[in-house]
Amino acid sequence: MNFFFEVLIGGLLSGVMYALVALGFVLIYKASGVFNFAQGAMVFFAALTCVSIVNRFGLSLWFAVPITMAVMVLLGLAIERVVLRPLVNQPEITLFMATIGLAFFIEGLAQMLWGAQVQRLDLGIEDVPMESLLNTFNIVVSRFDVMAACICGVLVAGLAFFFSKTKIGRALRAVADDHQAALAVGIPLQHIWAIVWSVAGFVALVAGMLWGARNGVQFSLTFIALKALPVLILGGFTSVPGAIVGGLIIGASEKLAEVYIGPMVGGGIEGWFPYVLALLFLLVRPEGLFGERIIRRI
Amino acid sequence: QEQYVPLLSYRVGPYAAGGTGFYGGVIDYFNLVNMNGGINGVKLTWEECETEYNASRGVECYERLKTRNGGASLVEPLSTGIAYGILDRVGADKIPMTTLGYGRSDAANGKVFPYVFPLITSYWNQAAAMVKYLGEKSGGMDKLKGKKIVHLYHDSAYGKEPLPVLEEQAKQYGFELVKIPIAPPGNDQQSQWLQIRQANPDHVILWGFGVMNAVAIKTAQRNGFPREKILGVWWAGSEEDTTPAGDAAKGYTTMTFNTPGNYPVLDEIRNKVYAGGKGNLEDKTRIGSVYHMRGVTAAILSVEAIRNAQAKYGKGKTMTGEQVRWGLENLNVDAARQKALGAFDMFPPVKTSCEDHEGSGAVKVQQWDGKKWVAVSKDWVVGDKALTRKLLEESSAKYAAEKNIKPACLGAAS
Amino acid sequence: MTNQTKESPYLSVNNIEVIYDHVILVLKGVSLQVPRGGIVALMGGNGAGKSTTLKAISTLLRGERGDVTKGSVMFDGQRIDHLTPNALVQRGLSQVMEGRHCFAHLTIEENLLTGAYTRRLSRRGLQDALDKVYHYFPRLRERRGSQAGYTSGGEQQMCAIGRSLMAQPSMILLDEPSMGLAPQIVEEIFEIVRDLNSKENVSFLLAEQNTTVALRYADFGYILENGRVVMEGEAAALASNEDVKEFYLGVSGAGRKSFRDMKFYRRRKRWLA
Amino acid sequence: MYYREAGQFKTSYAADSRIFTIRQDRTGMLLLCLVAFVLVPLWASPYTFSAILIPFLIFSLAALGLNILTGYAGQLSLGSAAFMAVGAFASYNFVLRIPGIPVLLAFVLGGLCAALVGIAFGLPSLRIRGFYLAAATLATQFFVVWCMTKIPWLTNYSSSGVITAQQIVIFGYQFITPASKYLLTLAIVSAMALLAKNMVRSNVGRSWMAVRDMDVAAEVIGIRLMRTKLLAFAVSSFYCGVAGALYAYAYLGTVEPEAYNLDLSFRILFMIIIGGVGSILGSFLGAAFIVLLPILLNVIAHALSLPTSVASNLELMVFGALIIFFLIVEPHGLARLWQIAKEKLRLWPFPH
Amino acid sequence: MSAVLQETGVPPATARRTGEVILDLKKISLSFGGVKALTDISFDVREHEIRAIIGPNGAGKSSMLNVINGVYHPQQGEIVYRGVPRRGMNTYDAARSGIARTFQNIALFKGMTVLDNIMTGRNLKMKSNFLLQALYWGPAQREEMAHRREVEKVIDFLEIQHIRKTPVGRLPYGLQKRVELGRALAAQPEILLLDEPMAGMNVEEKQDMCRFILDVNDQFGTTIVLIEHDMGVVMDISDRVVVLDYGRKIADGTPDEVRSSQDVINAYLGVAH
Ligand SMILES: Nc1ncnc2c1ncn2[C@@H]1O[C@H](COP(=O)(O)OP(=O)(O)OP(=O)(O)O)[C@@H](O)[C@H]1O
Ligand SMILES: Nc1ncnc2c1ncn2[C@@H]1O[C@H](COP(=O)(O)OP(=O)(O)OP(=O)(O)O)[C@@H](O)[C@H]1O
Ligand SMILES: [Mg+2]
Ligand SMILES: [Mg+2]
Repeated sequence: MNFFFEVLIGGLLSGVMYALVALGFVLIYKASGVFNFAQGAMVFFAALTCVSIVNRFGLSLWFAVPITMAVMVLLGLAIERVVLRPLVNQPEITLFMATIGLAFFIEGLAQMLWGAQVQRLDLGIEDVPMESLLNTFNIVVSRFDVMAACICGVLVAGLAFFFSKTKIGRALRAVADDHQAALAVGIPLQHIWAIVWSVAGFVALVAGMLWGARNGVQFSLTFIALKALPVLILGGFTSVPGAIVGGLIIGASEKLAEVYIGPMVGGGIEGWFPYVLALLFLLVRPEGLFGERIIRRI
Repeated sequence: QEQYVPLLSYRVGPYAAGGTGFYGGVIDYFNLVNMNGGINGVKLTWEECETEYNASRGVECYERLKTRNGGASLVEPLSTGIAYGILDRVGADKIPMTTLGYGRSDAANGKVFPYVFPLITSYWNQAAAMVKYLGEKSGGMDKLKGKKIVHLYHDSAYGKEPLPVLEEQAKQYGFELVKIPIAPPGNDQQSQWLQIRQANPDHVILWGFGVMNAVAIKTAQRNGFPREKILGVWWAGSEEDTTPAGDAAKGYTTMTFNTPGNYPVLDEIRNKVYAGGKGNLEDKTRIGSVYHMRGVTAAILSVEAIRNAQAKYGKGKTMTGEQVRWGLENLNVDAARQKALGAFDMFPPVKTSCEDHEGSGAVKVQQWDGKKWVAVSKDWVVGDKALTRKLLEESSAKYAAEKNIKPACLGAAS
Repeated sequence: MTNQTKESPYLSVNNIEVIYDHVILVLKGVSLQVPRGGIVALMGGNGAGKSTTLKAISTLLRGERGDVTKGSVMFDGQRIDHLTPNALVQRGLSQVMEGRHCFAHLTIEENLLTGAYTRRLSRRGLQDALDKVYHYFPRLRERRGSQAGYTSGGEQQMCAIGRSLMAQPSMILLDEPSMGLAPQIVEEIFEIVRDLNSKENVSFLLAEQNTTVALRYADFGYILENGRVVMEGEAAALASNEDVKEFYLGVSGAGRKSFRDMKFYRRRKRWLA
Repeated sequence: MYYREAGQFKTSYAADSRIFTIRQDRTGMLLLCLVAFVLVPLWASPYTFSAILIPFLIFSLAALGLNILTGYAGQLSLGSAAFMAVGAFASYNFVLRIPGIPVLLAFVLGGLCAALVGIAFGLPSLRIRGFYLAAATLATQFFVVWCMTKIPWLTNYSSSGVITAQQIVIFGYQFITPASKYLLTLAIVSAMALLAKNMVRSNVGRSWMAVRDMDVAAEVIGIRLMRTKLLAFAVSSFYCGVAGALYAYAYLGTVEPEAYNLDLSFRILFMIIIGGVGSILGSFLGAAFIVLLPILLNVIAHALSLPTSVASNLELMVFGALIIFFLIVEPHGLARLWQIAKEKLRLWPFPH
Repeated sequence: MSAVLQETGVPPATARRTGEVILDLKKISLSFGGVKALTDISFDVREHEIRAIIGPNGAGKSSMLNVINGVYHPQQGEIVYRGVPRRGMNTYDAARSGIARTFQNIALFKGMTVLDNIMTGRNLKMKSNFLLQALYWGPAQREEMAHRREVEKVIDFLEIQHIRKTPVGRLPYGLQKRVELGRALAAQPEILLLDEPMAGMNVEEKQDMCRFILDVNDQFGTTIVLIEHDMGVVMDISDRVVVLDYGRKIADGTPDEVRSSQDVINAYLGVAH
């Protein structure tokens, strides 16, 4: 039983980490109806930039983070100007493809600027079991994970507030529905996109720092997007709370499945299990748990 | 006179860190040889092609580069996928391929794979050596009885490769083998390490690659699993694997086929190549790092093979692929030669033959002290070679049957 | 009207040419003017280029891979062809697009609220603006909580018009406002147009197929065929033109003909001939 | 001679329904076939065959398969590599376990196995749409590759999970040289491309497109969604399966399941989007773009003798930037660009 | 109220040949969540007649058509089609048994050419399987050609020969409507449901459209159910009219009867005609 809880808690905390990455996707999907393939690359870029500023110029993290944030904002502005603006009102798949091109570009840029080395990022939070829990319940829960979960919670709350309480939130949903009409009613698509990509850059930075501290800042940060996808489809592409709930469900069930079902079938099922789970969910609710219902009407 | 070597390198993508280090080492050593007057006056030339560690692009690079500059003398793709992709081609093109510490273990049988050279050691020998080391550490092979060893592996062809050896040895020595796969890329291993904590094994063999290694080390720490009990493979034993894990990696041990440390040849590279502005690494501190040293080792063995071939086919001449193949098959880099090269004990002595394209099978164990790798033992570890020999005979025979190959030694080039 | 045209027109389109997709030439030199406080109707058959003209003015063409390759558009004395649609809305030029284009996932009320995006309004002000629209379209108030995607065609049309009113524009480009609306509502919409025009001095450029109604409410009209203006004039003059009568009003010499009695062989319009 | 249809009258519907209605196009196609089947084998170097042409053809076939599913039937999929894997491993097992089976038959059977898997994984498409479906098809990708590594029978108990494709022998002729493998691949690919073209211009194709463009309306017309979508999945997977088999047999020779990883799926998706979604020609253009451009960039970078570490990253950036550039110039892909060029040519020298 | 109607002096449509009841709708009720789209509606459609459905926006007209061809399933009521009673249709069966339709918001297949769009209309009549089609040979090709011939007849009939090979997305609205009609006609239906086929057309185009509808009705004896907001059209060409308001039926009868019903005037027409 103890073990079960251990796995469950570990899974939930991992799920929060996935949700963090999924959030970046949600933002951009909400704002433009586009699945942003470059999100993983942005996570990598942000983390690498931050850590390289620390390592190369010997600045402290307190300086590096704002500088990186500024870089991410610049990146967001540039993406809006160069990529999105000329592609207003194009089919989703075109924009999707553009983000693929963007992913290549950002990956190349990051490594050209900062090199391909694997680097270490120390946030000063120790990644060790919490003593109190270990001693009293013999359950292992990492201090780092708890910390990460808190940060993630704050972020989600903030974003949820941002989207539900500001008029930008409503405008975003409008844009995602119909670019052309959004333009016609005077929604400044360009500003909105610049803002959203910058916020997505910020989320990428947070995700990059936390994941980077965990796994080292290296190219494979771009792959954590793969962990975020099932979270995304489960929670719904358009929902901030969906990302977190989806994350928790995926995280917990994936770990439980690996531990309890895995051994029966040869293990290593974590790669596909979340996807199959999400798929099953989708069969019941094709728009994810909290996604906007897809309107099909004639 | 020039001797041309195509370099199927990768400097972008997930494995870029390893690629830049390894091919940096190769190029650094080639430059050094050229600065010292080449191989009996024959200068080395090379051309690089970015493979991105992708089999299809690797094949294209191979095909593109193989006929350049009068023809390639040997290739080293440093990627199992690419190695498989060009396995048949190198035979047809008569260009020898070296695969240091990866690729098909059974390719050590030169009768079936005349053009493939898994020099120094292969996965099977590594696995056998790991068991040997763990046995010795426990105070004798008989002490392994009743012990529990977890094989925590990258869930792919790579991670499954050592299973026959491990299973065989588990039977032989009576230890329990627990197999836990990790779905690639292995970004998150919480559940596996909880399982390990639950099983409470005596040892964990970490058969990982890429990001999986650092994550494993960190997750072990976070679950309170002592890192001294973890033994990594050599693809889990570079600075790139330990640095990100920070303090969590202190005391972590892995296999390697280089003895960590400094060597005259590395100094020479620093003093001649880098001082002359021809160094290939952007970051000079990486000289002598694990991947760099592996690159230098691969380059030394290649150069020695060419030198060897020249001794037979004419000093100061450009060697053909066939001739280099002979050079590789009759390589003998013993301690004396290593000393002469300024690389004494940097890698185990290598002596190849038609039956044994591996030439050694010896490995070392190294430990991360928080800043650098240090050798745990003075001696090279060699596992149960009889067992691996048996396995490789079986496996290569099966391949030969599938491919309609009549096993035979090729002998000298005409 | 005539004295209004003397002063510089509020909106003027000067000889514009539009190409879609780099190859399809659609507008071949269209010029038109809308005086301040005027209601101008743009008429013409299917594919004449009415919607294209309106989109060229509101710079929404870019999103459809169309390009204005010649000519200029002036609004309130300034060139606007390089502005963004959002800047135009801020200057008071707003467009109701053909085919509704409501935000399907937003409720009717949210749709209306997005219409006020460019305005800085207090909660009260917003409510007043909403009430004004609901006053014009009571049906919308009833359906305010429904997602626009699930409302009927006519309701969506009202929503689209209401949405653009929320921006409190000084000039509205209306593309086929009557399409899909019940006759009663059509009449109401044009009353609203007249109302806004007279009370708030809003200018209108309407592309309209329902020529009968359009000419009744407009001051001035242009007839577009094949990407060219083929006829223009005071609304009254157009309404009494024989050709216009036959082809756009459906009345010929003998008065209105029943749709049932339309003959296969009848006179077809040949403006260009 | 101008490129023009003036003076070419069609006197029957059959003539009007031809693949190439304009005479110049037909001549062009004929010439292209002539070049591909006769001149290329005479002139090309082994490098061109085995490193460029063969993979180009194989990728074109896979892209064609995906294009049928995504471009014509509108079901976005990220699992094409998985279907390729099924095709390859199934063909391998057929050849291995049924002695004397003709290789071509094994390819077809391999394709059919892929089609079955495709149908199974296509079932969710009845309810799930768009990016949700795309993300869900990743399940296929991971699950199939996982199966390949987990079921030793599939790899004939090879310890590493690697299979070595058998020799291709047809009527006693051994396809060993790159040129012969090229011709075989070319023949298969052209035949299948022709079949695909026929499908998309007849009723099946129209049903696919109808479902893609507006499924509700398609239903009202009497098109059965389930059947149509599953057929698209089946046909598409069949194409991918055959491509996968060729990838193993005519190209790499020895493959591990990892060769059919997500990366490959993505590359095939890139091909159809760059080339043109919903265009047979686009599949070929896209494959050429994705296969050739990196090679070209690589060659250029090295010709400029840039420092290698910079060159590789620069290549990646230029590649990404070019993708974006092409999308901005023409969102409907290279095929559409080609079409516009032809339209302009038809009007030439008049601008409109 | 409408100027057009005031000018008319056209006699009402004379009673024409109509046959048995082919479609009988009994007490149909349909609601979406809280919205009652249809309440307890019954009416019938006779063979060969032109049956119009009118009513204010959001009255439930389109929903009615959706019920008839199985897009919506009514919560209550029964549909008797050709004597077979059923709870509701499904789209496939409806299409099979000869019900074709057009949509209010054009539902053409945007990426396909006009020809292909119309060809899809013949989908149900195609017999050869996909393998034969892939070979495009023998029976498959012959079948394809035979259907092509039928489709060309439709194209000729609708006079859209010149745009045969144009992708429908590029066509102006009015022509798209015509193509949509063509797609429905290609299926050679017994009942044709038309949802506002004349929205967004000018008089001349409406006249064309009326002629097409009447010709289909005359020549092929196709039964037509028509939704339209243009009263001139409805009154001229329909045999019987149903009037819906807020999901309820408020009148049913010949155009004349409906025109003079006070309920209808209040709810829809606004003014007596
Ligand atoms: N996105 C587009 N791409 C290509 N051609 C287009 C596009 N949009 C419109 N066209 C073409 O431009 C011409 C004019 O179209 P437009 O929509 O302006 O006509 P309209 O006068 O508004 O007609 P309607 O009354 O049917 O709305 C048409 O022939 C149409 O085919
Ligand atoms: N799928 C649906 N979900 C929710 N509500 C719906 C749906 N379909 C129709 N409705 C509602 O049912 C009512 C009737 O709609 P319907 O489209 O039938 O109206 P209509 O008579 O065709 O109006 P119009 O003339 O404006 O097209 C409307 O209020 C509409 O909002
Ligand atoms: Mg229009
Ligand atoms: Mg309706």
